[in-house]
This record gives sequence, C-alpha cells and structure tokens, in this order.
Amino acid sequence: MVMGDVTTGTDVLVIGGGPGGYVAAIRAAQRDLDVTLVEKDAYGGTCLNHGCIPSKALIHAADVAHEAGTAEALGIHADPAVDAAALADWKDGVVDQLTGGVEKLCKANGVTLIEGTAAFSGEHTARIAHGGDGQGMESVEFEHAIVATGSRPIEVPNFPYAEEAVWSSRDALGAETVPDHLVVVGAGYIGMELSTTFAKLGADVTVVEMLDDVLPTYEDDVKRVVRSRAEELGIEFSFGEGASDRRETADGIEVVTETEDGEESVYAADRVLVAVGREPVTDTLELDAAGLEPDADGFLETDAQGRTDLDHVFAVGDVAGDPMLAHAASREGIVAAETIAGEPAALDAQAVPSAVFTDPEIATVGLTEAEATAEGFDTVVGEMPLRASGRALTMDETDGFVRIVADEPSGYVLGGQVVAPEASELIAEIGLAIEMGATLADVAGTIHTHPTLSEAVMEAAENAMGQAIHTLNR
Amino acid sequence: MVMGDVTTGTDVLVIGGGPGGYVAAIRAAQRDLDVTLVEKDAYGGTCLNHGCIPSKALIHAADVAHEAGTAEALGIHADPAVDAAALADWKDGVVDQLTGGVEKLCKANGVTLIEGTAAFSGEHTARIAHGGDGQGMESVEFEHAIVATGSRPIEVPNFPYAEEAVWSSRDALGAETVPDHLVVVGAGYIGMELSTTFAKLGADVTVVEMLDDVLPTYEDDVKRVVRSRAEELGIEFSFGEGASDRRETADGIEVVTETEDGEESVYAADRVLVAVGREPVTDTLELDAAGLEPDADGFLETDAQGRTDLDHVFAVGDVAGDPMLAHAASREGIVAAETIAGEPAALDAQAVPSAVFTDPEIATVGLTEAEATAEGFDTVVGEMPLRASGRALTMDETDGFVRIVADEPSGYVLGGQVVAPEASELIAEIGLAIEMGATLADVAGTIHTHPTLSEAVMEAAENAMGQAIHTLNR
Amino acid sequence: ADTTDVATGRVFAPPSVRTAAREAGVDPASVSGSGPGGRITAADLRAAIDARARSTDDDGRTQAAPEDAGTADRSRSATTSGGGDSSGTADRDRTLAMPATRRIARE
Ligand SMILES: Cc1cc2nc3c(=O)[nH]c(=O)nc-3n(C[C@H](O)[C@H](O)[C@H](O)COP(=O)(O)OP(=O)(O)OC[C@H]3O[C@@H](n4cnc5c(N)ncnc54)[C@H](O)[C@@H]3O)c2cc1C
Ligand SMILES: Cc1cc2nc3c(=O)[nH]c(=O)nc-3n(C[C@H](O)[C@H](O)[C@H](O)COP(=O)(O)OP(=O)(O)OC[C@H]3O[C@@H](n4cnc5c(N)ncnc54)[C@H](O)[C@@H]3O)c2cc1C
Repeated sequence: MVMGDVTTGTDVLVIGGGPGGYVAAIRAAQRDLDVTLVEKDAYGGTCLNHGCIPSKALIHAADVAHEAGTAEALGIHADPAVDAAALADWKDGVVDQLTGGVEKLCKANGVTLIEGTAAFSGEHTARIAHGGDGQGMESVEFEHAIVATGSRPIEVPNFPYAEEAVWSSRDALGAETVPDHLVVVGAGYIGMELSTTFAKLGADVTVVEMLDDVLPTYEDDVKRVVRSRAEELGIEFSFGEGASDRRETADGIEVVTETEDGEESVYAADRVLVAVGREPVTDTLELDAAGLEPDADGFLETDAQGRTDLDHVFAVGDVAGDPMLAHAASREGIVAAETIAGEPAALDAQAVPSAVFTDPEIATVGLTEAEATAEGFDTVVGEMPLRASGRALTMDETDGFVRIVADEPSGYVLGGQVVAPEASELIAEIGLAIEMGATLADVAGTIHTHPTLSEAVMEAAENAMGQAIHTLNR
Repeated sequence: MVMGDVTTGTDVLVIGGGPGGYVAAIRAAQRDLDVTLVEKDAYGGTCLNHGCIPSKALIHAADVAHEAGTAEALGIHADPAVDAAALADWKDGVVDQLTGGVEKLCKANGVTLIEGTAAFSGEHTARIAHGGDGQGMESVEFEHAIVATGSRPIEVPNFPYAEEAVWSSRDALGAETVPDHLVVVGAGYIGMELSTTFAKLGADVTVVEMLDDVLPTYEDDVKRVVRSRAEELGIEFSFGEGASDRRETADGIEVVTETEDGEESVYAADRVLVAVGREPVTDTLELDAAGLEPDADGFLETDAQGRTDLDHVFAVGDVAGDPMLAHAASREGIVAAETIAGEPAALDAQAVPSAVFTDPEIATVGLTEAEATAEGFDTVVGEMPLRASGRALTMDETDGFVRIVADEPSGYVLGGQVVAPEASELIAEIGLAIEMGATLADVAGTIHTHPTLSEAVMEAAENAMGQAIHTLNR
Repeated sequence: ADTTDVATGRVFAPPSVRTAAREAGVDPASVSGSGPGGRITAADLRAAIDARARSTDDDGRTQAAPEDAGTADRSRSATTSGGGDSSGTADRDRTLAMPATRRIARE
C-alpha cells in the first residue's frame, strides 16, 4: 500500500471516459447506482478528442471550402483560403465544448469523476494513480466494474509515431498546417476520410494500401463511387503495396513500400499518416490482478450483456472488439449499465449502422445482398441511383445510390447500402425499418418529403417491388 | 365538332403532368391500363418547372456561396461572387434534366403523351386543344379521368404579375439578376424560402406580412429559430401590414402597405415578390360539361380514393386541396391509379411530412403536442437541442432542435418537429416510426450512427422517456 | 392484448397491414393487436382473417389469405454476420421483433 492511500466504495466503477464509458456511467447513475468514472486523459475518449468529432469538424470545413471553390458550374466564383491554424482552433473549441459537456452531464447525473489511471488490484478493487508519480494513489472497492479503455492506433515497423514526420490519426487531427505532400498508409475508413480532408485542404495526397482497393469491407459498387471521387480530387492510389521503410531527407521523408513480390517504390512526402487499424488498450489495467485475460488480439471477450469471464466485470466499446464504433460502444455501455441495474437488457439490435464520411458519404446497416443470400434469405434488392433524384440534382451531387435489401416474399427489410451526400443521416430510416421488422411495402407506403434524398429510400423499396416511379424497374 | 377532330379512346385520361398527374399516369400504366396524359405546358408541372426543384437549386447555390463567405470562424476566407445568369443557366439545366426524365419515364412505362389543353366535353369525353388556336383539336373518350391541373399563385389587387416589377414565385425563380432591394409580400413557406435565398445572394430583403409572425402554421419555438436566423441574414420584417398599393418610381417601385388601422408605410424596391398563397386551376377544364362543380374555393372535393362526385373521375394534387405539396400529390396520384386498377388503395397515411427549406430547415410530420392533446392522447414530448449534438457542433450549426411527440403510456410516436440542417431528411425516420406504430422505446432502441444529426431523434425519444444521455431530463 | 390502449381509439398498424386489411375487407379497428400497446401486426391480421373464415361466412366475401398478411411468420433463426466479433453479439437470433417487443419478451 502506498502512503496516503484512501479506499472508497462504489456500486459501479467505470474505467475510461469515452463513448462507451461515460454513457455507461450516466445510465448507471440514472438507475440510482453509485457510480465512479475514472479517466486518465480527457473526457469523451478517442471519439470526442481524437476521433469522430475533430475529424468531422475538419471534414465539414474542408467541404465548405472545397465546395465553394468548385462551384463554377453554379455560377459561384470563389477562391477560398484556409487558415489551418484558425481551423485547428475552431475544431479545438468544438472538442472543448463537447468534452466539457460530457463532464457536466456526468456530474449532473451524479457520477463521481476521478482523474487518473485505474488498474485492478483484486477481483473487487482497483487502484487509481493520479497525475503525479505514485502520489495520490487511491483504492476503490467496487461491486461491478465496466472496462471501457478503448483502443489506440496500431504502429507499423519503421514508422514510430514519436517521429515528427510520422502521423497517427490523432497527430493528423491535431495538425496546425496542411502538408504539401502527404502519404497515407492504409485505405480503411480513417485513411480515406483523412485523405479526402487533406486533399480538399490543398495537400497532394498519395494513398498506399496493401490490398487491391479502398475500404475492404464494402461492396465493389460502393467502393467505386468513393474511389473515383477521390481520384477526381487528385488523390493517387498505390494498391498492393505495404509501407516497409522510412528515410529522412533534407526537406521531409521518403516512404518506401514493397509489393508482395518484393518490388520497392519510394514516395517523397512532408508527412506520412499511418492508418492501418486500431488495437485494444488493456496493458495499463493489470487485468490479471482481477483474474481476467484478454484474447489473443488483446480484446476482452464478452457475452450479450457485455460481461467478461467475471460476472461482475463488464467490458464495452473498442476494448471489447468489433464493431469498433462510437455508437456501438455507447449501446454496449447502456446495456452493461442496465444489466447491472437488474434490467433485462441485451445487445440484441438487429443491425449496427456504420458510416464513412468520405465524399460522398457511405452508410450501411444490416445485411448486404450477398450476406442475406448466404444467410438463407430469398434476397430481393431495390436501388435508386442518385442521378434520378431531384434533390441530388439540385445539390449538384449525383454520384451514388440507395440500395435496400429485403427478403422475398415476406418483404422484410434486411439491410441497406447508401452512397450519397448525407448517407450517414439517410441510413437512420433503414435502421429503424430493420429493427421494426418493416417490409418494403411499409417503407414504400410511408410518404416521404419532396424533394429530399430520403425519397430515394422509398423509391429503392418500390424498385425492389418492381414498381418504382422514377427509375426503370428490372 | 371542330374540323379534323379525331376521337381516341383510353382507359385513363390524366389531365396535367405535375407530380400528381405524371405519377398517377406511370402507376396506372404499370398496372397495365391504357393511359393518356395531357399536359399543356411542361412535364413535371409547377413542382419541377417553377416550384420545388428550381427553388431548391437556388437555395443550394445560395447556401454554398453564403456558407463559404461566412466561415471565418472556421479559418475559411472567401469572398464568393455569384454570376446570377450562370446560376440561372445551371438551374435551368437541372430542371431540363428532370422534366426530360419525366417524359422518358412516362414513355418507358407506355403512357401516351399529348401536348395540349384538355377540357371536359361530357361525362366520358374530353377535348384537347393543341398549341395553335382551335387547330388540331382532338377528342378523347375515357373510362376514368384523373384531374391533376394543380394550382397557380394568387394575385393581390394592384400587384398584377404582368408588370415587370411584380414577381410571382415563378418570376423570382426565373430571374437572371439579383435585385438590390426586394420586397416580399407574405411570410409563408414560399416567401420565407425565397427571402432567405435572395438575401444570401446579396439582395436587401424586406418581408411584409399581414399576420404577426412568419410561417403561420408552425409552433412558436419553430418560428423563432427561423425568424432570428433570417434577421441575422439582414432580412427585415414588417408584421401586421398588407400590401395595398404600388407606385412606379424612376428607379423601381414603391410598395405601399396598410395596417388594420389604416396606417400606411412605403417600401422602395426594385422588385416585389408576391407570395400570398396558391389557388386551384379548374377554369380551363369546363367541369360542368362533365357534371362536376368545384367547391367555394375552387377545389375539387374527393374521398379517400381521390374520387370526385363522379365515381370515374378522380382529382389529385393541389387541385384537390390541402396539403398542397408535391409528395402529397404523388401519393394521391398513386392511390387514384391503383383504385382504378381495382386495388384496395386508400389515402390512409397517418402522417404527411412537410418541409420548409429555410435556414435552418424545418420539417414536421404527424401531430404537434397541442394537436395530440386535443385529439385525446396523453401526450409526452421529448426534445434534443442541437447545441447538445456533436454533429451539429462540427457543422457549426447549433440553432434548432428535434422534438418527438408520443402517447403515454403506450409510447406510440405521434409526431415530430425538427428545426435543423437536413431537417427535411431527418423527418423521414420519424415518419416511418409513425406509420409503423413504433414506440419511443423502439426509436430509442435503434442504434443510430455517431456522429449524426439523426442521433438527436433517438435522444429526443430517450428524453421523452426521461433517460436521455446528452440532455438533462425534465 | 387489447385492440388498443390508446385513448383516442386510433389504430396503430403498419402501412402493409392496413393495405392487407383493406384487401381482405377487415376493419383494422376490429383486429386484436398483439404488439406493445395493441399494435396490429401482420400475424394479428392473418389470425383475424382466419378466424373470420372459420366462422360462418356472412357475406360470401371470404378470400384467400391476402398476400401481405400471409407472409407474416416472424420466427426465423438466421444469424447476423459478425465476422471477427468478440463482443458476444455474433450468435444473436434474428427474431424480427421490434426493439420494445424484444425487451418485453426478455422481462
Ligand atoms: C480518426 C478517427 C475517426 C473516427 N470516426 C468515427 C466515427 O465517425 N464514428 C464512429 O462511430 N467511430 C469513429 N471512430 C472510432 C471511435 O472513436 C471509437 O470507436 C470510440 O472512441 C470507442 O469508444 P470507447 O469508449 O470504447 O474508447 P475510447 O473512446 O478510446 O475511450 C477510452 C478512454 O479510456 C481512457 N483510459 C484508457 N485506459 C485507462 C485507464 N487504465 N484508466 C483510466 N482511463 C483509461 C482513455 O484515456 C480514453 O479516454 C473514429 C476513430 C478515429 C481514430
Ligand atoms: C416556389 C414553390 C416552391 C415549392 N416547393 C415545394 C417543396 O419544396 N416541396 C413540396 O412538396 N411542394 C412544393 N411546392 C408545391 C408543389 O409545387 C405543388 O404542391 C405541386 O406542384 C402540386 O402538383 P400537382 O401535380 O397537383 O400540380 P402542378 O405541379 O401544378 O401541375 C399541374 C399541371 O397541369 C397542367 N395543366 C393545368 N390545366 C391543364 C389543362 N386544362 N390541360 C392540360 N394540362 C393542364 C399545368 O400546366 C401543370 O403542368 C412549391 C411550390 C412553389 C410555387
């Protein structure tokens, strides 16, 4: 025991204040449990500080500038200049407002907040180290714990984030200048979002990707729209190459890549952004003190309530594995909190949506056509291309489509794939349709406002029923 | 009978090619009926040619320019110049593409298109006058007719649209220049959309409105957001005044207004846009030849299938009365067509959404709190202000809210009011919820993508249940 | 469940159920809803139609089960695809019950 150690007791100890942890803490407190939330760094976690929020703020700003600068067809002539430092300030302000809000919401709901790093010291105890070294340690005895320690960017050999020229997504989002030449390693969603953003802000961007296309988990026609738009923005792609080495040069670095056959290429850059995936954070936790062990990849395995191998210890969010998304983390947090409160909660959502904030946006929910067929459904698919949408034409944004996947003959909506401006918003309706067990006829029978992009959801449903008005039916 | 008269027969004669008529024609043809569509002017009707579409195109362009010009807080410096003639060209191109599409879709579905003005000549016959005077008349014998002749802007005494300085909404949408000073008479949705557009394009705009606020059919807190944003754009409002007279001056006109007490004011302007409402178009139809009579306001009354007093004559869209909206017209067209085809269709939608494309947008569907209570529901309401939305913050657009209205204790969603960017898209999910008989728990239990504005719909549902995470619960 | 728990007597049923009810000539308000708060599902409607067909046919308008209502069987047990999922969600049954219904079922 360290000097000055104090032991307090709590019903629920939440470790980590990201969208998994803070949401769990608030919901548990709303259920009248005594809740303690420990965060070592910043409330809101990766998402609010170094992920979802700053990335979307930069994407929005880049869009405003880019759109105005490329609207000559609309009679709009502008030559927007971006002050990257001022942009960074504004973005930081957005982040501060939200993280401040999270802190206030926690307090208003009666959550006890502790700043420090938590580690287990037994099955029902944890020790919290405050800022200083060893000083101000405290112990907490808990009935239940929720581990929500999140994830961090994976490092690639020879590309240590400690180097100034090597950026993690966090570094990229914190940048105060726009590099002239940016090499992005990895064409997953984070790589694609940030490539698009920096290209729009004026960087020359080259994307190096081991696989042979962008966004591995998406269907070909989805990828195609986003890849060609990225190419129109001047982004260059080198597929089938992995980043193998880095050389310092007088005015920047060189990124060396290698194909499977050992063929090398070299890309000069000011900065290289490595975005090859994220790994769970469990190393600070001393899991073994509680009797827990992560799986081979470092994740904590959980059941439908979020329980780990210990009935009273839950894990939510990125540390508990796929889908590593903020809204999944929050839902897991809610389910864990409600379970601890004795409610019949479960992770039984039919579908977790996911969005990529590229240009245009991608959003999907539920099953693709291939997945539905593989699961044994008699799949029927309906589509509405955006070029047939009045709203898309008035936005001068006609690349993309809305697709809806359903079962035949029941008509149950099973999934949707949307590539469109505001796809991230449009997917909400399809998500509700899936959860409600809505049929194509239900979606088609719901009056949609004209002129909107959401009409395309209705129209896709009609198309699946062979009776679309604004597209030819197959 | 006129010389050269030819008589053809058709199952369904559709009069008017707007969103009511062309949709009815296509759906009837999809049901294997022989369909003839007569349009005197331009396929797509008011909506595509002089309404929804050109207005939304101009609004989009004005937004792009305005947003870039007012994004200094984001570090974006631009001074966009708008070439109004080029903008008009682009907008006309959008309209042409869509109206051409309508024509193609009609043909592809097997609809016979006739250009001309149709008038009834009997219960089952109509005469169609082609372009020239009297020449090329033809007669059509029909089993069923669908009247979809739409509406036109109401004229105000002393403000004839024939005058160059007096604009109807159609004239405003056709303008090739932006007036320096624009007076808008009427603060309904068309007046508000166009005031906002022209203010963003650089005009000094004054709105004169007889009533004491904007947008009479909306709730106070909805109006407030839009009115204050309009005021921030420099739009000046004069409430409680009606336009009474017009005087020509050397460099434009003066609009004279009068209060209820007879007090006069004078506003100098280059143009005055009169947007005080729309009236049905039936005068060209010779309804009495068919044995039909419009109601006192000129509308054709219809039943749940869209039938007029004659079982075989239907009326859809603006000519059939409220709600005078394109998507209502289309749905009415579909129901009429399916009824004629012998299907059990009915206008039984629980809710017709409506949107106003101001800044921010407004969209509503179903019942307001007051309406629900008046209908006997035990109303419960949940809200999420946009300033608590991460996505809204990243868009620098935090004015507005999402409200959801439900019944207690059943939880059924009865309505929603959204004031937000993309409100017109967000309302789709609430519309589906209402149609499906979804409860607050269903909406709250559906995972919504982070960060999106649609999360605010979920959060409003949680707020109504007293368990919102991101807002304090009442 | 009651036909409806809602004071106003408004009938809560999805569009496809309303259409199927019209097709079968059934007044939705006469159908007993099994959903939360009495919401009428396609299965409820089918049951009402079956019941009507079994009772002596009053006006000779008995019809075959309407296409929409005849497909209402919601008990399927395919699984969601959760490749690489370690959060315990991979083997969930696709029950096709609404979120609120699933929760009530668990209680
Ligand atoms: C660039 C980028 C963009 C993204 N965009 C999106 C998006 O648009 N939408 C989306 O859904 N997801 C997005 N994500 C993913 C999203 O950020 C994560 O899924 C989400 O943050 C996971 O939440 P969490 O609560 O599990 O963990 P985190 O948000 O990572 O939070 C974990 C917290 O735990 C704290 N912590 C760790 N160990 C300890 C300890 N021992 N003691 C105390 N505190 C500790 C950390 O400091 C951290 O604050 C993005 C990620 C990145 C990197
Ligand atoms: C500026 C403006 C903006 C609008 N914005 C929106 C919006 O955003 N969303 C929305 O939902 N609604 C909007 N509306 C309303 C929308 O335009 C109408 O509700 C819609 O057009 C009604 O469709 P309709 O088919 O009934 O009639 P119309 O679109 O008016 O079409 C009627 C057609 O019939 C033809 N016709 C008339 N008489 C005859 C005859 N005797 N013989 C042959 N042809 C004939 C006309 O030429 C016309 O083409 C807007 C309207 C305006 C003016």
